[in-house]
Amino acid sequence: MKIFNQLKDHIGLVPNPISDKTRQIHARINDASMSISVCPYCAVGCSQLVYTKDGKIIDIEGNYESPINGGTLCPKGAATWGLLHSPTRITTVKYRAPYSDHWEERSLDWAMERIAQRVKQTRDAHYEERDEHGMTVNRTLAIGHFGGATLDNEENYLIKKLFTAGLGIVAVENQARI
Amino acid sequence: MDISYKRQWETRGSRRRAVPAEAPTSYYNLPVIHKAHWGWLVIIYFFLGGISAGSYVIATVADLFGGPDARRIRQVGRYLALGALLPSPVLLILDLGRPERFYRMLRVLKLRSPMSVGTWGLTIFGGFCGLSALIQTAEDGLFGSFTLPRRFLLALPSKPIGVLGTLFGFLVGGYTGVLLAATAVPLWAKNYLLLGPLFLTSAMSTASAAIVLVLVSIRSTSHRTLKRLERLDLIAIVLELVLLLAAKANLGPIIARPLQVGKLARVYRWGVLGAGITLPLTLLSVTMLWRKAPARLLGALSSLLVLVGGLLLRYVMVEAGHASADDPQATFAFARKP
Amino acid sequence: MGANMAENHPVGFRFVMQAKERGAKLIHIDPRFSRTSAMADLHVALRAGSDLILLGALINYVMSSEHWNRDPFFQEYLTHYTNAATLINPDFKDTEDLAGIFSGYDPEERKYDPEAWRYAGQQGKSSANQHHESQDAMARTEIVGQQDSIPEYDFTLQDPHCAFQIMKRHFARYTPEMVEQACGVPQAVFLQVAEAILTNSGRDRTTSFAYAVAWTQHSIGTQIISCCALLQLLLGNIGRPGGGILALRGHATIQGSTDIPTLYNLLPGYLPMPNATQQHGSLADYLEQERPQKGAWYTMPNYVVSLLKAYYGDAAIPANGFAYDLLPKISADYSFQPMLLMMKDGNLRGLFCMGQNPAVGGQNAVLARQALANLDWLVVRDIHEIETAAFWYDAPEVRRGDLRPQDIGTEIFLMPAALAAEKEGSYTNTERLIQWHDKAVEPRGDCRSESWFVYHLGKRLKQLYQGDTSPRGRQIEAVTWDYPTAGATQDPDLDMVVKEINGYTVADGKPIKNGTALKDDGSTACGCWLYSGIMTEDGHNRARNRKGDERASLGWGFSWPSNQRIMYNRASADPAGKPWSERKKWIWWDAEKEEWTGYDVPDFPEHKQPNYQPAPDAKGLDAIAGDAPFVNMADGRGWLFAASGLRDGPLPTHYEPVETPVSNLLYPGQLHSPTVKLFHRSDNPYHEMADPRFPYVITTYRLTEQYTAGGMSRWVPWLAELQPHGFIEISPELAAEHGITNGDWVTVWTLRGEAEALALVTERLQPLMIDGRTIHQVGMPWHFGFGGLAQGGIANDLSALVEDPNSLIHEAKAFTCNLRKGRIAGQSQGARPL
Amino acid sequence: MSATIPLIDKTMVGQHGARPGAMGFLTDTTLCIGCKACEVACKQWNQLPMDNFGFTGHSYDNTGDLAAATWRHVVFVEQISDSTGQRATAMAPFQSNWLMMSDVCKHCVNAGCLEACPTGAIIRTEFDTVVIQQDICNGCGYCIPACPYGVPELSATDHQAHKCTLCYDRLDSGLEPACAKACPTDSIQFGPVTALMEHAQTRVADLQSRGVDSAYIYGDRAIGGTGGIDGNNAFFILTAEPEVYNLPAYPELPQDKVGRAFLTTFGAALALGVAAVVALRG
Repeated sequence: MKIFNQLKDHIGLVPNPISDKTRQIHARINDASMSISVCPYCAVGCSQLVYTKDGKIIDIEGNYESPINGGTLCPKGAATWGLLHSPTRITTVKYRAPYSDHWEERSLDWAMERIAQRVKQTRDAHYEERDEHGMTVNRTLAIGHFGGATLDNEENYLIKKLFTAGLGIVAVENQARI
Repeated sequence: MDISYKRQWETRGSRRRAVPAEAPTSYYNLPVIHKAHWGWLVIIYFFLGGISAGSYVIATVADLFGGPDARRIRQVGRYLALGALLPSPVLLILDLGRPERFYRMLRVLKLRSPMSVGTWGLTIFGGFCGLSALIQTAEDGLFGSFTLPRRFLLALPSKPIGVLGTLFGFLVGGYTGVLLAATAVPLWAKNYLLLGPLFLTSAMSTASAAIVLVLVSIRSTSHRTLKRLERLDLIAIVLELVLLLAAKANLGPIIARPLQVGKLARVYRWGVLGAGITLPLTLLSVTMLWRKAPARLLGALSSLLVLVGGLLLRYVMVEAGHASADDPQATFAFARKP
Repeated sequence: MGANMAENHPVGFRFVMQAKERGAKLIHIDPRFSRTSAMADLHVALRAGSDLILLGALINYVMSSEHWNRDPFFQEYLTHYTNAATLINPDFKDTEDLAGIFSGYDPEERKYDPEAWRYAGQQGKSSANQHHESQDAMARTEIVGQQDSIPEYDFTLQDPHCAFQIMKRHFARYTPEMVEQACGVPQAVFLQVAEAILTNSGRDRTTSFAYAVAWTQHSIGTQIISCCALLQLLLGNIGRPGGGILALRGHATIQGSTDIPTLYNLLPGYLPMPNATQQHGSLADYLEQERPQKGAWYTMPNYVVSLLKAYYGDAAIPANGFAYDLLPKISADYSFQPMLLMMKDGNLRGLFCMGQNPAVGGQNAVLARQALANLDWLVVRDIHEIETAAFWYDAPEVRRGDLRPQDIGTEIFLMPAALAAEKEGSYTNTERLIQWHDKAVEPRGDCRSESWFVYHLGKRLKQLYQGDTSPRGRQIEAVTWDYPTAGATQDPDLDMVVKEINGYTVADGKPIKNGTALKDDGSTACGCWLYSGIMTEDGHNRARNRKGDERASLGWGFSWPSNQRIMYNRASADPAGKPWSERKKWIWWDAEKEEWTGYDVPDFPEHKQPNYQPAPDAKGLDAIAGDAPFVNMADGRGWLFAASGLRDGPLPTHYEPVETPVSNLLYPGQLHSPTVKLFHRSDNPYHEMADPRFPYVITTYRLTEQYTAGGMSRWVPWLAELQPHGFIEISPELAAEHGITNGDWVTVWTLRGEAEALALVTERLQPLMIDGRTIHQVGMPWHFGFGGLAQGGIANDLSALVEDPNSLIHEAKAFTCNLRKGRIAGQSQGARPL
Repeated sequence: MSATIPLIDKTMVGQHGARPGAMGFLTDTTLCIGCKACEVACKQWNQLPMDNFGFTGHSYDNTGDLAAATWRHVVFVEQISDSTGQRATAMAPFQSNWLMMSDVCKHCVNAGCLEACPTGAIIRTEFDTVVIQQDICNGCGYCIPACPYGVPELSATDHQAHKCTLCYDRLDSGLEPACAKACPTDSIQFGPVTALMEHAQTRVADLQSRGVDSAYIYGDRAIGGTGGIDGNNAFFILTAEPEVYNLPAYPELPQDKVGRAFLTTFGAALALGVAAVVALRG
């Protein structure tokens, strides 16, 4: 009988022989852990669910519970996984010496130290304690900052705090202007 | 009804794909359906499979009804059936996207899928071809005179085997046409009743032409035997011509476009209709009517032409199908009842 | 208007679609027929840069319509909630009187003295002793108004000096005929729009405007928006559900970047940066100058002192003015565009560029790249090798051979950045809603968050300056920078940062409840008073809240201020505190409990009676009457007439873009805004009006499939393939004039630069009849550059440095250009393989 | 129904042959804003690579076609001006003059690809959807021309046939398909086919009452799911002729021809057999 049934499945007009692999199919996020994120693109602020397994993000989709997006996403939001896993994403520090015609790989530590040194040099060389009217200004105009408007609020806070309050850099600007 | 919602059913074409002037509607003239990926592998298979199937049928008929004169026909037919069939599975497997998974074809038998039916038919027919060829070799004494295999093979009922094999031969010769017809490709599907017969007829004509060519080249048969084959060839070609003309007429002006303009149309007109049908038809008529004609030479020439025509026919039918699948207007015409 | 919501905010647009299903009407007023237009009931194509004329005409239409004058709702809203009845200084002269400029104009300095625009009987405070350079930081007192006494009113609105009458005269010349002539909108279409807006406003219905950078990116951008605000005040559409003006902001936390600003002229919470050209020498002077006596801003000293405490910790003590001196002072415009010039001219030597791509996104991008090439050092933090990092070997001018890498001395550090989901933090979206995103995984390789970078850079710098007692050493020494770190990457603990932003009591370090708990005696520290309340007293971060509902969703995230969702929502009730209508109920006065209640957090003192009238000498919020919803303003009213706070006039006035094909039809003698900030330099030339060399109006825009200057989209395969190449949209009419067919290469140029693009010939653009002439408009997305998968000519190579005098935003939505078929000669960049 | 779309048989409108438990898509083009979220969400969930890279000039459609790695495709048709060349100002409510439609596999009630498949790789699932089992498919390519809508395609990378699975793995785990979930304006709706069909009919009636006379359902037995296909489990609300969106108006199930085609072939075989006997008789 079993053989007959199997034959019936495999021979005839519209057979439906289902493979073992198909039988076992399930969504890959079933046993993944989930964290809540916000879409990094526009300012609508869509809530995203980030599914991870073994320390890797396996899927990002909209959050049904959000009163903003109710599970939906736009193409950019839907491509967030692709953004995180972009094939051309840089993951190491690249350094270009003055007048050089090529990039060099450098360690993160080296770059951090070098940047700190350059900041100190430039700041020391161009620091104004008082302006021409004698008013205390405690600033340097020789260093600037352009920020993207996808930096977190906390990051912006730290940038403003260190650069302006700590280093006296006033030319701190953001994409929010343009 | 508010007039402002009325639309003009037209789309401005882009520079790269000009929309034909007569097109009422199109989406940038992009194809509606996807064409098959079949190329020369499949075209040659269609050709060889046809010869194999036709040869087997001819060999069997010759065996059953041909009398002693047709011994040679049977012999060449059986060998040719096997010979032409042998490359076929190779061609088909190479055509697969995943050749190593070819055996999956035999996982199911689906009566409404011509490819499934054809694969099974081809497999079984392959067995018959092999068996009949083996019997032939035994008859030809290739296994020695008194060996066990020879005796075994000669003991087999070769005529019933031939009859059964012929049934599968017809299937293999004709299913290819049905295979094309059971698609959404307008040029094929529109002629779904005619493609099977056409391919089968062409199988017969090319097979008889091939046998003639072999017989002529090995110079071992009588003029009368050849005449019989040429007669068959003639009948098949005439039938082919009728089927082709009927098929073309059935397509209508839009779907038939690939056969009317462009390179394919030229191949169709001069290659298939001209060199493959009209010319051999003339040559064969000449040999039939004019007794002094160099019959062997003309026979060989016309056979060669029939073979070329048969190959071109398959080429044109496959390629014209692709062109028709790429033509949205053909699909719209096919999928829009008057 | 001024926005392409369906394309740039698709998910936000779903609410528009839901409203449409319930019968709402959608009108899209835009030069291009976009995906938003396709969903609209009405698409009105107008000339880019003429928005204010149309808005002004709407105001004129509304004010002269019978319906508006008859319906008591409008009169009630107007007299109670706006300053329509306020009498203005009788010496004030309007553009009507002075041929296109207001009184108080100084042609030498190209600026106004707003003293001339005051309310009758009021004195400005700061203007008297202003330095002339001070145009770059607006005093808080100017923005909300500084009033020493209760203004004079004429509630009959008949006095010729009342704001209403001035306004009526001002907009009288904004007529449907003018709209047809100057905007290219047929009168019949305009009247359809006007009637639709008017009939959809009132007690029971509200009309809402959505705008984006297509309004801001004009030399009169601020005034376009004020004009809309004016219209909405007239129609009673502010502070009510379904009303308002929705600023559709373009980046995940662009709102947050102005609240907790990385902007040169602001401190967190919209506190002005100390300015050396103002009397800001000491904390006391600064507060004296900046603090309004009336309205919500009266408590400003609490915010400033708490901020200084948060910044400088123990170094901030009463004796030293809470280390006020350590805060640097500005004295000029250091905004984005002047910064480019400072770089180019060698005054700015080192630049941090974190997640911005000025080589593509900067105006006059040719100049922007020259500026980058002139730096000593440049730190780029991004996720891809964006154009700003790669300009030295890959820019068009380098590819052409005009410039060689060995001539560029910039030392470049390209630092890999971490993204949301690889780091935690919060974003503030376009509706001021702060939402937290979790860290799901560790960042790859050397990718790090900005907080990691800034924190560890700060640590290293503190180390380098150790023992340095000069002011610059003390400055870095004093900054509190002791956040605990955690995890494999040693990221600073952001909960501590959030606590600092929220504010805490110095004594025990506990988070404060909300902004009202802040003190000016140094007992509290607060990084951004506006965000106070984001953390509950027991340390819960409310940005993590995830409980939505059908209405205001107060349990989802946290919205400043104090989790209010609609600002000035007192206006959703009538002067007596009752909802205007059941349908538009939002906040109302509960007479039994004697408090304001409703679906939202009231933006009003909780227990203030609707009929409360302040004493003349009342301060702060006590000076706000019970029927005055606009609590931030000194008089609590919505300003139809901006007596101060704007640099280009108290009433919106149309001026042509800096580059325009036509003259100013409204004020023939005054083509441009009299106060527009121009940068006349050889590397930033402008086109004359109707310059025959540059006959076409060009507007730049964004696409759904790409994102800003492309750093987050052009490298992402799934997005790059959807819009794989830079293009320019041209009407078939203009294409025919140049023999351009769809898909051809087109070169566009201005005096600043040239860019090539593929032609997308489409009827979605159309030539307009302006002042009897045919004016062609073209549109070019500004996403594309020379890097990434999807490449194309840089639209900003064409644009110019120009500043709106108020916001210092450039003018990329309307300028002029020319174009031809074909490619730029010598451009080695081949057609991309398909 | 509409005066604009001539239907063969109006009694068939809304008729559908879906089996009990059938799940499907309703793609309501009148709500589509052409954002292409469906395309990307699909690629994201199914981890499909970029393909067809290039600028087409076909409005904003740089995708072109459904393909092995593109299972949703948004069609863009510009019909901005009226017959006199005047650009539109007042327009129908909802999508008009710039038509956008997210095309997808129709998951036919009787599917050409499924019936053509000689390996049994293509199956009908318990949700009445049509899925290609990738562990079985050997890339014969016969399903490709067998689809009257041009949906499946052989992949250039793994050489197997691919198409929309209606997120079979997600359905199996009780999740909504990725495209329908992502769609910001609910142009793509997912649910039981009978409920969706009812909703579609209500929606079409609503649209027509608002003046969108040309709205109709594509994918029932009257249009789109014709010729033995017996309806599509993924159907559409359109406002222009099917051809405008590159859809066949009255497609047919190719396999319905197989029996008759074999019959004539059998006839020809008989005739040729007789001819052979006649010709070769000794």
